[in-house]
Amino acid sequence: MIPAQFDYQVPQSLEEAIRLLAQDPDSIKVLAGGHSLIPAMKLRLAQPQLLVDIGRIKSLSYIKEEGDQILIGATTTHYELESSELLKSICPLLPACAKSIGDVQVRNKGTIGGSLAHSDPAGDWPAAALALNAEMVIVGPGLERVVKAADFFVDLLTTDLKPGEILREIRIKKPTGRFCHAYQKVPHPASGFAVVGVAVNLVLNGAGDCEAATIGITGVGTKAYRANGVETALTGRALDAATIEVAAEHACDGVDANSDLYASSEYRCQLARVHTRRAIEAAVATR
Amino acid sequence: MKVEGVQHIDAPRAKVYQLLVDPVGLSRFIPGCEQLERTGDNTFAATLKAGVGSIKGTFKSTVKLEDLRPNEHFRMVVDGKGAPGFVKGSGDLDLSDEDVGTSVKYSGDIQVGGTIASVGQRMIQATAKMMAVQFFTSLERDAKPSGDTSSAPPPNFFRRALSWISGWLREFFRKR
Amino acid sequence: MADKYVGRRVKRTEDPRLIKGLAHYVDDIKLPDTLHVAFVRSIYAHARINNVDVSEALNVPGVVAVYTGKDVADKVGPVPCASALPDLKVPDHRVLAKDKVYFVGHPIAAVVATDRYAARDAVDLVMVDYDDLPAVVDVEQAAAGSTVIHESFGDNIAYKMSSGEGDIEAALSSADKVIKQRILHRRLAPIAMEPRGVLARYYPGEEELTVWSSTQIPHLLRTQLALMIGIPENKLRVITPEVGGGFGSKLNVYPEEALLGWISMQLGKPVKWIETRRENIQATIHGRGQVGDIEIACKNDGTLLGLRYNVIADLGAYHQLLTPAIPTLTGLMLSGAYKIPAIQINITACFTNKMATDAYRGAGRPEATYVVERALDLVAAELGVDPAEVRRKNFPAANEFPFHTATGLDYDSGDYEAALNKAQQIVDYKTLREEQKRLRAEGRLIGVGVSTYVEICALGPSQAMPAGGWESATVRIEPTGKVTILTGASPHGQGQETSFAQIAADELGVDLNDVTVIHGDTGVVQYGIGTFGSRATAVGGTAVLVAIQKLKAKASKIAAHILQTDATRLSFEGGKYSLEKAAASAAGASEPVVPVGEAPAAALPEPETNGRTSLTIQEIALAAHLAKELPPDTEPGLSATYFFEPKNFTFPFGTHIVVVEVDRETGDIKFLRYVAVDDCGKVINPMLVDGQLHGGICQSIGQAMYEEVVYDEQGQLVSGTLMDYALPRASHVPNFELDRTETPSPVNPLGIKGVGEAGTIGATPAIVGAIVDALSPFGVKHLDMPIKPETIWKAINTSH
Amino acid sequence: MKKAINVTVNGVGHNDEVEPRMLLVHYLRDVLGLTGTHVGCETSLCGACTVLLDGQAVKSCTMFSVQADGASVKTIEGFASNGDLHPVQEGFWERHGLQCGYCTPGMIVSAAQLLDRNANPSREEICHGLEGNLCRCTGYQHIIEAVEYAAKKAAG
Repeated sequence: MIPAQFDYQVPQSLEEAIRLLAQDPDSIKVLAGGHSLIPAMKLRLAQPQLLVDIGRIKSLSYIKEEGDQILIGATTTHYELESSELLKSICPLLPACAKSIGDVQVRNKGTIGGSLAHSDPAGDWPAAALALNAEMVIVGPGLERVVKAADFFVDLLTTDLKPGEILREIRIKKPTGRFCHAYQKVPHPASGFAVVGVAVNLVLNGAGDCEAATIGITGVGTKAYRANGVETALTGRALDAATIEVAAEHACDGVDANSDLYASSEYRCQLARVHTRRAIEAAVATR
Repeated sequence: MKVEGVQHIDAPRAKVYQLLVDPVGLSRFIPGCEQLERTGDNTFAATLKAGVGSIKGTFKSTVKLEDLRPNEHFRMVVDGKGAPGFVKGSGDLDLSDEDVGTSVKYSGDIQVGGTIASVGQRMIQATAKMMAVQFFTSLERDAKPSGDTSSAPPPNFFRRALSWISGWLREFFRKR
Repeated sequence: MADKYVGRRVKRTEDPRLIKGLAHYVDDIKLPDTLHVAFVRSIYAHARINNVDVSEALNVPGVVAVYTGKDVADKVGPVPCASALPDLKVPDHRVLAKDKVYFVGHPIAAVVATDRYAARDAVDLVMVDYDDLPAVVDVEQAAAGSTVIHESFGDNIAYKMSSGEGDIEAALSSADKVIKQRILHRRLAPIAMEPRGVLARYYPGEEELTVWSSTQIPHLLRTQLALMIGIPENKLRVITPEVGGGFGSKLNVYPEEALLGWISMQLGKPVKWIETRRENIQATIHGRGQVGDIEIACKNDGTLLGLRYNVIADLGAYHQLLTPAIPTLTGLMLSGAYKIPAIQINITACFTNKMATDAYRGAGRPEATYVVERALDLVAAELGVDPAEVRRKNFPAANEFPFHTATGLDYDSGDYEAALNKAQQIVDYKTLREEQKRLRAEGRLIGVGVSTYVEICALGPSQAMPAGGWESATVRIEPTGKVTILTGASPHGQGQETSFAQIAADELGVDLNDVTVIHGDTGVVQYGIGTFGSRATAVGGTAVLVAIQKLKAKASKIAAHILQTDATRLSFEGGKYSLEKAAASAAGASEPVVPVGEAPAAALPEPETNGRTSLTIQEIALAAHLAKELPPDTEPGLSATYFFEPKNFTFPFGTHIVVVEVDRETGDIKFLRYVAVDDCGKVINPMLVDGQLHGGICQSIGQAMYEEVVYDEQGQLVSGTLMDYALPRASHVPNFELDRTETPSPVNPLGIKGVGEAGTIGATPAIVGAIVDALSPFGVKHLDMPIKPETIWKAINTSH
Repeated sequence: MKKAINVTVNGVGHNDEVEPRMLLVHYLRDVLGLTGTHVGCETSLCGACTVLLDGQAVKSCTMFSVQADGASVKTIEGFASNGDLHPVQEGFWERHGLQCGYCTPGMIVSAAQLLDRNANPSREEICHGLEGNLCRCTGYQHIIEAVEYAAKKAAG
């Protein structure tokens, strides 16, 4: 309950944060909403020497449209995403995903950037980020780079962020044409983390057939992943029950599923298949 | 926790064996290994900075290699202790020739205690798997005849990625 | 005062302080110069301790002392076990481990520092050198015992015991059917929302020690701590401030309570320890923990002939206060709500390298009810009859009470069929079964579970209890007319500040707000037993009632004296003693009574009596304190104390009917109905009774579907936080439809039976029964709790 | 090492020097003596420590007090005004929404937030809004009824 000692700095700008971080990227941690880091610190599983609190950099919190993109600042809270009328109308997957995270208190304080950077294998955002082909805008000393979601999640609790870098923004191409979204989740009864979470983003043609499908799944493997097998099985097909069912069978293709006290790997895969099907059905039902 | 599997290494058996029982090699393969010193015949003292992401801990460990049958088999016994708890394990590694390269069959038991056991169960198995992959990736990188390192992950990736549960992971790999 | 308070939904008097955040739990009490304690605990399940090096820890700024097992071994006595079973093996349970540790969480050293931060930092710097030993985790392996935990005992068996009446062998051999089933009762963590906490303050001059502890048993704790620490009991005061839930976990005497008291005596300063949740899961008692095999014998028509239960109980590494007694309670209740001519329980109670099991809400009785109810379901399934009908067939009739069971109990009163009928009527049972059939045909998995439980409450007669089964009350009317009740019970959420005030207000004819109920302070309250075993209202409430009756006997004498009449000619109503009409007119008085409020409180006027025909109880109280007009040989003051010793337990009962739907793909369980008809005898406050039932049922849902303390093969506690140990949340529980029948208990004058544990006892078998019923198309007959979605998915997929 | 912070709690400004590692809940309880906010789990799951931070319900155990610098905090002690109970407090009393009372302050704060965002919630919405708060005593039914009572009361 009592973390080890650390020092605390509040940079006024992202540049200052990067400078602070550069002193010793290994023992300095960035603090945003703190809902991944502080629990680990309370258990002393994380003992950073210095916390750089970017939570007060106002310019890092926003949801806006720019050209054909939706831009989301890294310290935007889950609740801001959940309650955004703009997102509900142009990209409903984001509010749907946000709504299923943790609980009200967590959503009020936790941030999308913090969650993505932590890359918890059972976090919700990675699934949505993958399904929406989000791009991560990363800043480091003297550089800014953009990484696709598919390349961002590297392994268990491990992202492409290098020591000294900060996730600044999440960019999503605004869904256009006929599309439909759904996020379906099995929360762990105790922690609320996703035992399985499936984010579905479908683009339909004039006939209502699937033109493109991107599906992100979290909770199953050591990191969230794109369900390529499902996507392939849907693309170019009419979204009838049989097609969806067959496609969903591929939800765990090639994935070495996790096993814990709550769910074995076999059962996790079963949940992934069933909820992939249900998520697709739910998405289709919105159109 | 039982950990077992078979890993193909694209290198001759003798070389793989030699790398595996050599302290220099071990210190490179064991995720998070910062120091490995010989303290006796096939006995080593190691400092492991283990963790994943922001979750880290330092483990003071002993590593023993037992039942050595050159190019065929050895057993690794690891005992690590640190503030987050302890990691103990022992495992058998059996090497055999394949058409190309070597097959390493490993099978062991890992025991985790303390904080990591009481709070980390959700990720323990996943971490173990991750550590195993890292161990063999490093082994393969070193064992490969050519100096092709383009596919090897950057060193700080390893440092960061391998840490927390790497204590025990390493241990069981070593055991094999 | 027109309406009586008893029987009404009276709002709780304890609530204002709680809803405003102004109540004081242990950690809310701040004393100047308080030192803080943090514990070094074993990370091994079983290990030898070679050395504990505290030197680095002592260097942490702010650290005042570090105590190890060696430091306290001959200073603080062993943790007590109150269960006196024949041939019980009792390990020497020291407050800190010295040579060996026996479970993960076993305290090894106590760090004392000027603040919590330094104490916590120093814990990481205490170096314990261990040699780990093989851990005994599985209780059946413990019984077989290659590794012996307490070496001097030679094996891991703490005791063996058989009990029961009737010829079980004959029943089994003569039966048409004998059904067998293995049943697991997994370990549960009570998880009171407030973890344990202790604050101790010693005054060296006065040689007085005060211990504030989050406990259910302040007086029993005082006695035990006095013995452990070696301080005279009358120099030790235990105060139980607000307690944030107990559920049996605080019905105990823990090492930390004694150690904190002792440390305060060493350092002459207040010391505080507040348990973390991880410590709570590791080192506060667990509940349940039995592996049992049942054999039930019946005739083809469903008549029960006999029940045998062979059980191995997982006691953990040490006995806590009641550890060994819990399985014996299981044995007592194995007859359930049924006539079973022959019953036998064979208990083998074993040590394991785990935290002790002890009383968790229900304490041994939920296991019994679960066993019997599962057995009845198995009988119904085997015979192809409705589970409700098998139950009905074996009930004792309402006129057969007191009903003697083959476990040696005499059930006080009951009408089991009435409760079953009412519950069936509420769910419209017949239609429900038809609907189930119809939906099943459509492929939907609907299940209906029925449990007709009986439980043993109001613990209990002292003969049957380890440390007294009575309860005490003092009722005092102060000179200003305010009523003070001192109860030996120690409520911690049950609402007895309100329900006892209801009893008192009615009996004394005073306003509820003029009654204050005081509890949980051994410096103020006469010796009491405490709150557990659904006893506080039935036993403690009766003590209040009888104490009031005693007080009134005295008051009426004083009234008669002042009114210059005979006590037999006075009637008591609406808070005043009045001359009966004939007597009144004889005295020629017609003045109405002066309302109490008009007497100036500060001046303590002499009571006006001339020509009066009545006196309020408050006027009598004043007169009793002024002591100028007392009858001869009457003590001044107006108070009475009563220690109520019940003659028997009480036996509440009821029927729970649960309807669930199971998702065949995911194994998810959805509640469609939850109906409970409970009979807890006479009800003082229906709102509080409903609350107790809701909470108990919710905990049952936890047990049935979510909760399990899991130790791995090496004895590591891997469900160590609330991230993995799942408590039900708001969205996990259905809308509870409650109703009642009311069969008064003849055991106490209020007719109360008790309700604190009913929900936890009646609900699990109904929930499990419903789930199993839903899966019956797959041939599923039994599943062990917790029935998680995966359990169901596997059951469906292995039966094909 | 200590940092200066300025926090307004229940309308009163406070300036203090705190160690960065001091959690907001410990600041409220140990420094300001506002002990109505409780600690129940150490893993950010029970919600007993819930307070309003600039009007939003947060877990004060999952926040350092330095993070609250410049913010306005409302704790359970700030809910009743001039002796009048907040409608949610009243609901908890009327509907027996508490037993041991330990989870109650956090539960009341979360319920107030819930009604702030949704004046007329369904049972399901109430359950969703209370997902971050554990109660071991009540089985939740009376809590849900308490929130319904408060919603009705607030609607007049």
